[in-house]
Amino acid sequence: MSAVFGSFSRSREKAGDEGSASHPHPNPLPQAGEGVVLPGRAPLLTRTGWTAFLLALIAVCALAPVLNLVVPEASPFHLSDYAVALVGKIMCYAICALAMDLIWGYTGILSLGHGLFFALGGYAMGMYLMRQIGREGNYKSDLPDFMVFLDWKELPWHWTFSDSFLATCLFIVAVPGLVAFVFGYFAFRSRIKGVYFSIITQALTFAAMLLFFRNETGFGGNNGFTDFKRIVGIAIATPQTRMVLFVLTGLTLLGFFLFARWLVRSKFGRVLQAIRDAESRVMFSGYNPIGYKLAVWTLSAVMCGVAGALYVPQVGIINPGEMSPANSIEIAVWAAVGGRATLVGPILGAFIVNGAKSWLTVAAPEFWLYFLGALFIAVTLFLPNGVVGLLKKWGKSA
Amino acid sequence: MTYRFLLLLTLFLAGTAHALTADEAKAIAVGESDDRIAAMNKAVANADDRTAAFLQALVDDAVKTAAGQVYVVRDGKGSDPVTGAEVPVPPDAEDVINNNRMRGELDTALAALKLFSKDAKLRAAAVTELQKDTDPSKLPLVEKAWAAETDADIKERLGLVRAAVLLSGEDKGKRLEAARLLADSRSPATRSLLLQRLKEETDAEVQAALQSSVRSVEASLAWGERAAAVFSGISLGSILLLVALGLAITYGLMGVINMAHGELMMIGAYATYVVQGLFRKYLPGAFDWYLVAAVPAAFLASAVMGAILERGVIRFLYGRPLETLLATWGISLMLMQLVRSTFGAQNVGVENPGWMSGGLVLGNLQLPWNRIVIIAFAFAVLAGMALLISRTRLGLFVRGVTQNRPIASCMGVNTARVDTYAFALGSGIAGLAGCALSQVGNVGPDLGQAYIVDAFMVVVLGGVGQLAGTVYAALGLGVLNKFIEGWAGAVLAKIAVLVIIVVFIQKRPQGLFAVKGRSAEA
Amino acid sequence: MLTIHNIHQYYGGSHILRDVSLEAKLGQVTVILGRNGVGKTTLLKSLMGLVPIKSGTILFDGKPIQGKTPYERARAGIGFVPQGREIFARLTVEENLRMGLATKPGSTAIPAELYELFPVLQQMLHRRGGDLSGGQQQQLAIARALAARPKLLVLDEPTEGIQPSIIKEIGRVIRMLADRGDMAILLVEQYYDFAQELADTYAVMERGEVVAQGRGKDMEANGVRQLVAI
Amino acid sequence: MTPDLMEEGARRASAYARMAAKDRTESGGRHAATGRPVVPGEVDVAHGRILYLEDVSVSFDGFRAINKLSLDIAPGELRCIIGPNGAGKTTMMDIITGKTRPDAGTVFFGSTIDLLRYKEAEIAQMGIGRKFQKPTVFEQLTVYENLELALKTDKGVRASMFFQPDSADSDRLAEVLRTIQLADSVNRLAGTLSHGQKQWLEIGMLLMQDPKLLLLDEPVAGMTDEETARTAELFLTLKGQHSLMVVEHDMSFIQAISEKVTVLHEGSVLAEGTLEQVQNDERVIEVYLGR
Amino acid sequence: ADDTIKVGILHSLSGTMAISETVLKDTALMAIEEINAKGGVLGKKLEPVVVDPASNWPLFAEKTKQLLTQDKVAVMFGCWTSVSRKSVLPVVEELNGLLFYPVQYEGEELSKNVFYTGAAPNQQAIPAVEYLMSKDGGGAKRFVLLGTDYVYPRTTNKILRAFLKSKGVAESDIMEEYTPFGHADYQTIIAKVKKFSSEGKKTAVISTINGDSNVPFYKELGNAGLKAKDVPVVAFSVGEEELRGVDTKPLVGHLAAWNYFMSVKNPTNDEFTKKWAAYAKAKNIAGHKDKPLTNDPMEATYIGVYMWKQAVEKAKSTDVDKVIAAMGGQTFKAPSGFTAKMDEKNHHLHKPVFIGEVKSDGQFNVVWKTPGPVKAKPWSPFIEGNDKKKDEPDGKSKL
Ligand SMILES: Nc1ncnc2c1ncn2[C@@H]1O[C@H](COP(=O)(O)OP(=O)(O)OP(=O)(O)O)[C@@H](O)[C@H]1O
Ligand SMILES: Nc1ncnc2c1ncn2[C@@H]1O[C@H](COP(=O)(O)OP(=O)(O)OP(=O)(O)O)[C@@H](O)[C@H]1O
Ligand SMILES: NC(N)=O
Ligand SMILES: [Mg+2]
Ligand SMILES: [Mg+2]
Repeated sequence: MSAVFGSFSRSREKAGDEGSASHPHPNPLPQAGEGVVLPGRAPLLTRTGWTAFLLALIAVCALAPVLNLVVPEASPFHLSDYAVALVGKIMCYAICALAMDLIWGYTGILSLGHGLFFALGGYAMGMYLMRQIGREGNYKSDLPDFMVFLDWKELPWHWTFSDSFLATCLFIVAVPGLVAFVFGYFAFRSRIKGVYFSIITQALTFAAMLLFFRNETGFGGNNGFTDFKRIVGIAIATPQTRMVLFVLTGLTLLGFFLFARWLVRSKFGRVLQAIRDAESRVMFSGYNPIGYKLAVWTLSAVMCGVAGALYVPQVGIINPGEMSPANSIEIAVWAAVGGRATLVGPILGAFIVNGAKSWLTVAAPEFWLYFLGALFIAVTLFLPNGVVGLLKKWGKSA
Repeated sequence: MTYRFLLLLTLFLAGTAHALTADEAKAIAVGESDDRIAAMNKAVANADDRTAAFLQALVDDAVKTAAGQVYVVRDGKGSDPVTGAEVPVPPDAEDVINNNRMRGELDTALAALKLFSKDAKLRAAAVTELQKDTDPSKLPLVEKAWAAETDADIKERLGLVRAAVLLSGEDKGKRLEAARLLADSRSPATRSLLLQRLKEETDAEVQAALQSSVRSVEASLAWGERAAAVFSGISLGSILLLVALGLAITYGLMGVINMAHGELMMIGAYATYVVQGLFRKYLPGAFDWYLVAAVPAAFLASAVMGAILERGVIRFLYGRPLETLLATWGISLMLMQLVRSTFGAQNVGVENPGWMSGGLVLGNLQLPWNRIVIIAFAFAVLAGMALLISRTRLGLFVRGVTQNRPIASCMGVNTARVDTYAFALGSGIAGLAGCALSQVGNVGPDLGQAYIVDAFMVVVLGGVGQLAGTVYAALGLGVLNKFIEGWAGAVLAKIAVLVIIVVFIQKRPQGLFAVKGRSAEA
Repeated sequence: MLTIHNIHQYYGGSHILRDVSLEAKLGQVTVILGRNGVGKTTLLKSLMGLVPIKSGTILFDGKPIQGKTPYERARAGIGFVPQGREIFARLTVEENLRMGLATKPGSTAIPAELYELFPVLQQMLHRRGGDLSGGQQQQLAIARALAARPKLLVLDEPTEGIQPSIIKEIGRVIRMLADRGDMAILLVEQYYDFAQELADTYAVMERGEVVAQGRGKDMEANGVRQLVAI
Repeated sequence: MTPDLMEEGARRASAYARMAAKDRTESGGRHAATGRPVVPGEVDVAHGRILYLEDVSVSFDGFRAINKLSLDIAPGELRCIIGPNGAGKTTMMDIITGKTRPDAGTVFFGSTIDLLRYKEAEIAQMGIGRKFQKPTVFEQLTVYENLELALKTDKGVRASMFFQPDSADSDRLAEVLRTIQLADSVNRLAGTLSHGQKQWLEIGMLLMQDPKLLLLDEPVAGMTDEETARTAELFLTLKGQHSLMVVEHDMSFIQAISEKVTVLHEGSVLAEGTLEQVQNDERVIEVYLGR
Repeated sequence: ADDTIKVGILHSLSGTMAISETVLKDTALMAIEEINAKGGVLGKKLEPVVVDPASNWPLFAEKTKQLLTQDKVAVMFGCWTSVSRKSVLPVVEELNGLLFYPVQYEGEELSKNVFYTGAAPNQQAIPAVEYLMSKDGGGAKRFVLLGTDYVYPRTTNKILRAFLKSKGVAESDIMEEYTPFGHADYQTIIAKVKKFSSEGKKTAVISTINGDSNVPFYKELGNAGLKAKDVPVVAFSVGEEELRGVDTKPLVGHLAAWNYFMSVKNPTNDEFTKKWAAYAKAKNIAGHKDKPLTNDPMEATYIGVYMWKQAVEKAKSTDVDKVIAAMGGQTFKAPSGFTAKMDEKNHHLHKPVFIGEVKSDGQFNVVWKTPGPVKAKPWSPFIEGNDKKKDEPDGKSKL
């Protein structure tokens, strides 16, 4: 037998010889790419996409204000204040879900700490709103009430610029952004990945929650901030102010959506997805993933911060509960329900989950958790690509 | 107090006794505390066995009154405290209520009565009781008992009590002797006593003796405190370990981001509760041993639930770990609500069996039995699990299947079954953790939520899939947490630990026990 | 031993295997050749039950197995060396071999002859599979499949990434196993000379179809080399 | 001082001496005198070497995978590396591309760039491309997107946000697509390609990167003889403008492309020369080719 | 429909607070059922609208808005934690709703739209500490203020500190410790308490530990051998329901201060506990059907529902302003055995204070009580500047 194999490798080498000699490659190497159809650039939105976008824009900027403020309450077309508040709140959540989609859906980094950024934005806004109360609090003092009854004599240093709306706007972006940037820089530089990253984001938000719970930290302890009266000098609890906030939130959501859409269909977006699939290959292709991750991570945090800032004046309270690990997990849940890496999906997910929650806590206060739990299980089992996956499937078969 | 002891003294020195009267019993049982105490002291001065029995009944909350009559009620049967004869108790009889002060007085009185008991245990208990009080009026009593004592250990402790009393005496020699004697004490009370005396002491020689005794007492106390801190760290660590072990399988090995892990623990805890209820109802005599049955029951209950979850949901999600997060989150919500609707939203009570109550006393160190048992239990579970995973075929298959499911099945492994077993095992261990937790904390629908974050932290910090890492992480976090808590308080300690985790992962991005090399990427 | 009848297989919408029929006999080496992406691996995966087939039958030892799970097929006596090695990266070499023994009772020892065939495995018995070099992993994958002494050995490009001297060794082993007469061998191979050397029968696939079949001896004559090259 | 420490000290001292000596021989102490400005990121091949490894060692848990390996490659050269399984070929590539840090030794790209000081991405940016032994492509991206990502451009964050392929880029993409025969699969997800197709795609990505030095780990594994030949052809056309280091076990392929072959064994060079020389080397036959 | 009056019930039925709040929902439902059985209010049946704010504070605000604007409830009974109340407050005030809040709290708040039927600090904390300092209470000289780190304990302890100071207790005789929410490991804290108590005079612990942490705290306390005789613990958030989860034998003698105990003996309470037991059985309320327990917030809820009914009948309308005006001075024979009275001005109840010692069956022995109901001081005199505060909410309508 060995004789057979003894000749074997030689015969192969010979074959190689012959291969290149007797068959001068039947498929000569093409010299140029003529005849190859390259895919064109995908548009920012498809035609139906633009239509839907415009409809949403009209709904937010024209329809909702008119139905709420102009149409009389008795009319069946009247949009109740309650509905405005609810949708406004959910739109804030939707921004978070969108932010989560960028970092999780596209980049594959599951953050269990986005609640922190949301809360930081919220607190920045909350501090401003507290200062806007002025002397109308319980104690008629310049200081926020909670400081008075905890015996604080003056504002702590970190409240310095809280009375300026401009500074507040800056903080809303800068504080979550900076925290995310610093945290992300070290984490990504140390090549912390996957669940290790998820867990430290969770630890971060958990630690922040405990910190904010402490009265000494100077953020009102577990009660947080409530009882806001004014924003930029205008009374906050009027339908008009609420509608303005609603429209602002809607525009922010739509704006962020367009921006995210532009981002993910750029090469930047594809690098993100490549990082998600094979980070080391990305490095060997000459990209430094740290910059990319850091950029999208910080952006995502800023989006959450803005969402938080819009949320606080609408719901009227910010407290450390927003930093609880469960809240951050929920953001991921919205994204997953809607369908990751689709942008529309997470927004939809936020609406479905929170809408269901609002409805079920009234319709079935003792059983709603069964429904919600079952929804999550059903989505994972039957809709691996989320609700959007299902819609796409229908779209295709239709 | 002085007054009472003088009375007691006369009693013991004179050795006369006379029987309890109905009026006395009534005076002791009803009225304002001051009057009751006075009445009791009078009765004790002439105490006989009936008096002692009556006082004991008062301590045990077994006395009722109705229409000026006093009854001792034990096991539903009433008796007359004076005669001991059985008498019917009127239905409108009210409990005699003793407040803390009353109870304290009763205990001291009983202790004094017991100091001369024939039962060494009773005498020992009496000495312990007396140690708390260093009234000079006790001296003759203590001295008499000390002289009569035959048991060496009790004698020594009585000696300390005696010394404590002598310390504030007139006689310099005795004070000196007492100060020296007390150096051997390991009780914090002694330290404050010595310090107190030091403030008042004028004699230089005694002062020196006192100082050296204080140092020696403080040294042994400090040892106890340090040991207590280490113990509490290990104890917290053992709980973290138990909580994380099951997750080390379902998540660490199988890759299921099991948000329902906490609820599986909760099921184990409720199983323990149910077993406890069954024992109380059907085997009250063996109640102390209900845990022996509860451990397997908790394991099984959670394991079965785990198996159902695996068969019904998880198995469709292998290879999609992030989806398991969503599904198990849903499961967790449903399980919590399920428990709320079956057992109620409030906590349920799980008692420590008798042998797990109280603690092991070593000087000023008291190590609670329930914690000692849990530490041992955690390590037993760890050992069992480690053996199973690394030494058995099932363990091998679990590891193989979780790494490469299709190929494992091509090797002839029934992957579906192995998956179910593995998930059930992890869930069962969660159940065991729940059973253990029921002995130290709440059993309620939220039980799991309180631990889920910690469980993930431990598993991840140790390095996913690394059992040894899980152990080190759990114990490390436990000790670290308790160490920091000692000087920074519980809130800052918790924050600090979380921050340390964040920083630590920077240094070890794959956890404590990272898989290194190529296999990590494969 | 193995008879595949008219199987069809799809990935989503794309038709990958079209009406493939094939036979592998005891004591014979059946070689499947074909260019990249024609469906060779898919065929083997269908055979192992790793991907579902749409229609057709697979008879093993006379019994249909197309409805069975992969592990049942393994228990029936099929050993599989997958393309790309697919060893258990975080199990040690020894544990990888034990996984290969999953169909046997727990006490079965790892056959010593495996170490004779692949001495490097013995040297690295306690190293993690994933740390081995590519070629070492390939050797491990073959040894793992042989551990349980299957009746049908299925190999997907076993020479990929292996040094020439060991390729020869593998060739020898395959021949020897076939010649022992108690094993059928199904070999997918791109390495033409190696395939030709070993083939008792051959089949050439193209676009999911078997386009040529014959006896190994006739391969050269039937112009199989050119067939594969087009 | 323990003996261990003393040994370590001695080793370091000698390593330092060697470094210093090497500095002298490398440029003859003439850095300044030559007046060649050192352009950061620019590969200096004036000394006739594009890649230079000296005395590189690395061990894993005590196992020496690379053992005092020294090797150099000239610009435009096509070097074949062969050697038994486990000889350390892949590990060597890991070291060059920054994936593995060696325990000792020096690795230079050109004569000025100390590769050990750079990270993977930077090394790739400088112009070292790599094909892995196990084909790795971005499975969730299409074939086209895979190639576009690899395209040689500014790979910074901002640049990629605003990146638009120009016509030259498109031509290049089309050309490579045809070269790798995936022109009709542009929109397929890379994850659905067969093993061999992935190999090709990965080679295509390397071509897009247009690196100065290509490291190819078993590029023809899983290819038919015909495709092997085509690959050989391709490599031969690359040779000259590019330097290539090819690891293969397929001797016919080596034969088709090789001028100089290096045989690695147990982490260091066993033999070097033309294929013929190497093939007739007894030791090579013994450990690698077999009889 | 017009023939019913809608009543909102705003208690968490899920999430962390469900443990405490669920039973308040049932208590309110029981009271409503009783009222309906006797013909309702103003000839109309009460229609409860139950929602689940799920222990989520913003959700409390949302649900409140929904109850007030969508369901148009006449009144709401709800909230437990102060933060939930604070979250609801602006909404109730804006929409001029009516909320009955049944839990003891830190005070420092008055709203015209809220009636507080739980205790203010002077109706619970201060009397408890006074008792501890009394001879019967053990004559405590040193105090450990132990709480969960949030506003209620912090504020209460601040008030207590001021109070203790006013009684001549030195700073060095006060130790203050806080634990995070859900803290479950009290080993270190108990060791500290032990040490502190061994350093001198008679020590007592004043616990404002939040519900969840109490079981681990008491279990540790029992096992560490700290007996009530040596170091008594008086708690403000531990009632019958919290002790359900503990083996109380080692805890005998530890104290709690409330305005109601299940064990108080009087005909009203007998009836109340019997009704609750029957209701729990009839409605199959998990836990309570086998072991019915009542506690202080349940009593406060019960009082609240009935007082609102009386006020509505007095006002002959469910109009919020009219009902608010009619509430002042309402009285109700409460299960505590005393007649609770709604203060004419400050929206808090006049309630008796009881100090109870834990019994081995998880009930409390009342060892001390005030001679009669005590008026609430929502603005604690121990907080600076409060002496100038009006004992009446702002903007109360002049109806
Ligand atoms: N998971 C999948 N989804 C969709 N298409 C697939 C998938 N896996 C393989 N294919 C396609 O099926 C065809 C056959 O693939 P297969 O892997 O069987 O080829 P092969 O003959 O083994 O090729 P090679 O020699 O390269 O290994 C290829 O065109 C491949 O792109
Ligand atoms: N992380 C690691 N841990 C332990 N051993 C390792 C590690 N990485 C590589 N090795 C060992 O180092 C040696 C060299 O491996 P390497 O992959 O470089 O070999 P190779 O020459 O590429 O082999 P092949 O031709 O089979 O691909 C092998 O023996 C391998 O087992
Ligand atoms: N009001 C309370 N107990 O939070
Ligand atoms: Mg294949
Ligand atoms: Mg290799």
